[in-house]
Amino acid sequence: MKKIINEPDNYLKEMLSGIYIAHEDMVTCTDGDLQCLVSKHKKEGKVGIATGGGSGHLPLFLGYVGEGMLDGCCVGDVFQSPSADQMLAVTKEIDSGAGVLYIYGNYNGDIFNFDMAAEMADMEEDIRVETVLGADDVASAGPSAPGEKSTRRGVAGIFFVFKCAGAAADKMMDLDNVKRIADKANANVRTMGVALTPCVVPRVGKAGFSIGEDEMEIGMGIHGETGIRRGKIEPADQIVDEMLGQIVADLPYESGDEVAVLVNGLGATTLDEQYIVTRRIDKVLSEKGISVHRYYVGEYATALEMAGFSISLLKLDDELKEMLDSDAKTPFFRQ
Amino acid sequence: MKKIINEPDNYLKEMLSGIYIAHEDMVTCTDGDLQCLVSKHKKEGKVGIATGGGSGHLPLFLGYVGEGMLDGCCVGDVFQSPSADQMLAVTKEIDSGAGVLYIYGNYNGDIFNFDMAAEMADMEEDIRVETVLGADDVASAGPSAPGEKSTRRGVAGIFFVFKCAGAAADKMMDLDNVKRIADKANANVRTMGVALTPCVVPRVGKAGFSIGEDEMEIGMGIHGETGIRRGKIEPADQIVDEMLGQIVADLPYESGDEVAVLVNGLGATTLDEQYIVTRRIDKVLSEKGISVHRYYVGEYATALEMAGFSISLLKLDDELKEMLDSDAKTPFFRQ
Amino acid sequence: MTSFKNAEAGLIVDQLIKTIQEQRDYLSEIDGKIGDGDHGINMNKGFTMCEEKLSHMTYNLSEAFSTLGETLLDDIGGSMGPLYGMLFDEMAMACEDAEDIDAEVFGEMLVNAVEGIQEISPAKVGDKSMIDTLVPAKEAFIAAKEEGKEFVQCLEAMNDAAERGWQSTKDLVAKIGRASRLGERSRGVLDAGATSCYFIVTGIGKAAIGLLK
Amino acid sequence: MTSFKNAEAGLIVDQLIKTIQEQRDYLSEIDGKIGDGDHGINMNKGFTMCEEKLSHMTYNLSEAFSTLGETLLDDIGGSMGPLYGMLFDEMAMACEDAEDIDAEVFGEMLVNAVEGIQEISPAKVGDKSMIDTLVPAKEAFIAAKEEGKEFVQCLEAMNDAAERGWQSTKDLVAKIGRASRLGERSRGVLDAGATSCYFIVTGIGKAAIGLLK
Ligand SMILES: Nc1ncnc2c1ncn2[C@@H]1O[C@H](COP(=O)(O)OP(=O)(O)O)[C@@H](O)[C@H]1O
Ligand SMILES: Nc1ncnc2c1ncn2[C@@H]1O[C@H](COP(=O)(O)OP(=O)(O)O)[C@@H](O)[C@H]1O
Ligand SMILES: [Mg+2]
Ligand SMILES: [Mg+2]
Ligand SMILES: [Mg+2]
Ligand SMILES: [Mg+2]
Repeated sequence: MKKIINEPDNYLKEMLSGIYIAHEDMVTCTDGDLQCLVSKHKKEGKVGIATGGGSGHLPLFLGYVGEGMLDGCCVGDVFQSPSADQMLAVTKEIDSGAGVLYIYGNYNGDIFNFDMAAEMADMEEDIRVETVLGADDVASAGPSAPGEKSTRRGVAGIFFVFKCAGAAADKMMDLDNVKRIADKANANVRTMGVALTPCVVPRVGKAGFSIGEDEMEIGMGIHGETGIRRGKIEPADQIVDEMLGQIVADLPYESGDEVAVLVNGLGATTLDEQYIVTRRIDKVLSEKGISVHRYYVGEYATALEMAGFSISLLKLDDELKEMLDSDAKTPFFRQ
Repeated sequence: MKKIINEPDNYLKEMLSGIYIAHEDMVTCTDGDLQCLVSKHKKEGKVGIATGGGSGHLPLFLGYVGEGMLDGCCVGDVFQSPSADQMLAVTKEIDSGAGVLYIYGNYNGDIFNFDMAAEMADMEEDIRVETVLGADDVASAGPSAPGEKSTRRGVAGIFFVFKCAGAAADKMMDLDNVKRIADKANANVRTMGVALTPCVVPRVGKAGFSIGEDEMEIGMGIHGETGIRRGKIEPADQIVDEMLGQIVADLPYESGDEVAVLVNGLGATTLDEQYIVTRRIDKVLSEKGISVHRYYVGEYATALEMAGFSISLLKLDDELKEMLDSDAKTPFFRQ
Repeated sequence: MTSFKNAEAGLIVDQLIKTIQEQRDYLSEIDGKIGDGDHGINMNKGFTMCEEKLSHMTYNLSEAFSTLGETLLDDIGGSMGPLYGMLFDEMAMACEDAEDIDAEVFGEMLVNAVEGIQEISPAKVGDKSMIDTLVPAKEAFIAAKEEGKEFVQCLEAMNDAAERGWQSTKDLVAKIGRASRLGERSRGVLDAGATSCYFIVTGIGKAAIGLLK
Repeated sequence: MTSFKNAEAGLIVDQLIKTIQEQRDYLSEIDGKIGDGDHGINMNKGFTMCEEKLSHMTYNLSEAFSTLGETLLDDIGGSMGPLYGMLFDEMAMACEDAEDIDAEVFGEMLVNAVEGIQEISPAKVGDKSMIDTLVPAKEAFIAAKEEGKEFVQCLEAMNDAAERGWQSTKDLVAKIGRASRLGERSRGVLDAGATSCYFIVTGIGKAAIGLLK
């Protein structure tokens, strides 16, 4: 394990301390628990938006707490859900009477804990909580039947859900409408990733799997979950074509559609490469008659120091476009 | 070489194309040459600020072209200076009568080419050009004697020089004053880095050196230049103490000083680790009686996919503080 | 004996904590094969936090289970926090009013534990999870009790079933949790949660038998 | 013969381009030992761009040198662009008015080339750079000429000195360029720029000798 760390047991606390030091104008913790992060800018009467999940994905999730996006976030140890109690503490802190929306990725542990938190918020605190589960990873499972719960994992595309719901709440919409917009963004976002190297969870100390020196794995999840295909590494354009082909076919995104694109680095992949990828995406989409309203390129949801990237597409209508384009100011994202 | 690229020969052009696509609202190229990037927001009568150097350091340098920072930038192939002609083209494009300031790192090839460009700008185009050479890397050489040219390399600390000079130009100061402020920032910034892994230049295709699985190299440059000490990897706090000790002693930064701190990831090092480092820096500086006005944490000047980080300190006075705090809006940096 | 005193049975949890601490590396090793290698770390963290809390208390069995369940639920997170948290919480509640714990009370503790877990997790027997240990263990206990076996024998039946259930996970393909991403590749190794559940169930069982003898 | 025709000597540059293309991998390999491994790639890129430009032209030696110099200066960047750009630019200017190139003209070409480079680079003989090849080569040529040697002999002296200068870099510690960061560790291998400069100087020398014979 080649990392700039101290005792792995102190990793989470030390990392969080650094965040509060560097961004003390924007975020603070609640309940005396570093893992419970809330925005310093509380807007009375606004719907609160909370997220949470395991650490190891910065700037996801902590980095999006601030004006125009999220109000609170609860993180667990690396790749490990925080507890229901912690999520409840955040929920209580960010509620100002208009209720709270949970937006988080579709993972077992998170669901167990946040469902419990939502129940306690409702029963013990009289706070109405609604939930939207990010499940954008096309590679993780087939599409769900109508009315069925999705079994897909939530990955980088959740950024778009945060952004749109955050804007809606910031415009003082009520909980039903904020949820409606989050649901709409969620229903229109699709992602696929590719990984070139594994990553090491500090408390484990070694990689849980390996990828050959000349190999890549298309569809790998942001905790190293198995993808859909492992093979020899290919030229960037070919990789993009395969990933984008599956993404576009899934919703499907069609000629005449307008989209936002997120090119997301997983950790060790350079911005240079991400722009090389962006160039190809632009070409492919324009050939398909899909126009791009906005590009986001950079690290938005990482998997520790994994090399690789993901592509997310969000299909836009006028409402989503307005939400996406509105201002936001968080430790990691300014627009 | 494990990278998401196509033909290494097309690396630069493809990467640049992606940048223009993703940030078409902010930047464009001049002279029909993708390597000559200029801001779309030209402010009449403002001193122009240009930088340049080899690629492979994103967001340095391209990413800082925009409002309140730089006006133009010229990049060469990875780790390779662009040509004098290209720098001249950028110079002509960004000059609006008030002259142009070059701010770039203290490297042979860049100096050769940009000095020539400055000469041509003066002789052929009647544009006054002044130059400030970033030379903040404490590990690269001893301090220069008064009046002597520094032989230190320029690394991440140049971000502070860009920021302060950019703000000065944006406030419509004249070339002498913009240069004075750039010089002042430059004189008050010090950096040191540490690397854990090498990086691969695409056109070379393999790492030029290796670092053992349990080793680090303190003081390595952002092109892999040899550092001051190679040894077993140590706990984060110990690494920070060594680096910060040398930085603080060099200027020196003293009790009662106010500074800005830049914690810069070199490419593959997670934000988590950078925050762990931030936490320690904060502790050490506060013990020394040095107060921190602002932290910047993230990737500001990378060395492709190298793992490691650098620490930069900028000593502030009221003027520099005003410059540092003013707004900026570029593809990679918003404040 | 046909029952043991709730007041004297807090040591069951003491022994459980020691067992998990001893098995930490083994549990992580098993999780490392088809999961992410942290199961022992997660379990050890929760149980050790509970140990610390108990060190400031005097406690009977229901209080100890309650402390353990709350610690796992409130402080650990992950999937295991809620699942095992629920298990111990339910076991605590099912015996909190009992001065003596007999086969009847113990049976109820097991039934409620399984129900509690199934309330939050959709995992079924055969999905390759802790459920593959827990459910057969509960059923074996209840069946033995209904056949009129003695408490000790019921516990022995439970322990045997737990072991068989645990071992059965080796040949299963994971349908739940991280390992389910591996599909066919998850076959051939034991499940980490089923393993910890084996240590927990049989740990309780053996300690209870000790108290009954 | 004591001179060759400028008009007929464009092929010197043709041969130079081929030599650099052939030596590409060798130059990168040498640069890889104490530099960043791209010297052959950089040189090949510049010379091949020049080849492409020349393919649309007819050219004498001064025009060919001028095209090569401009290409390196304008399009290549790096340290080598300006340094070799200056070298060829100065050589071009020193012979552009000469119909015949004799030892006098050629000597001036060398002198101006060295001066041009020294205007932009502080490198001295012994610093482990292209200068260690170029300066002794120039001096040997001038010395031979002043001793009254024939043009061909002067060129042979130049070539010999270039080779000795090149080889001398092996035992030097780099004081300039990337390799200077290595200090003592830069000793023991040849310098990449000195190597390309050897191929360039002797390439010109041999081709000129060919024209004179
Ligand atoms: N939905 C579930 N229901 C029951 N058990 C589960 C479920 N999800 C996971 N498990 C159990 O959890 C175990 C892994 O636990 P652990 O490693 O602590 O958590 P994680 O998978 O988050 O790293 C698996 O071996 C499995 O037995
Ligand atoms: N200031 C200088 N003066 C003369 N030659 C130099 C100077 N700096 C570098 N060189 C030469 O450049 C060579 C390396 O060239 P190259 O690899 O193309 O450029 P870079 O060092 O930028 O990768 C060195 O071997 C050395 O001979
Ligand atoms: Mg885990
Ligand atoms: Mg180079
Ligand atoms: Mg696990
Ligand atoms: Mg080189």
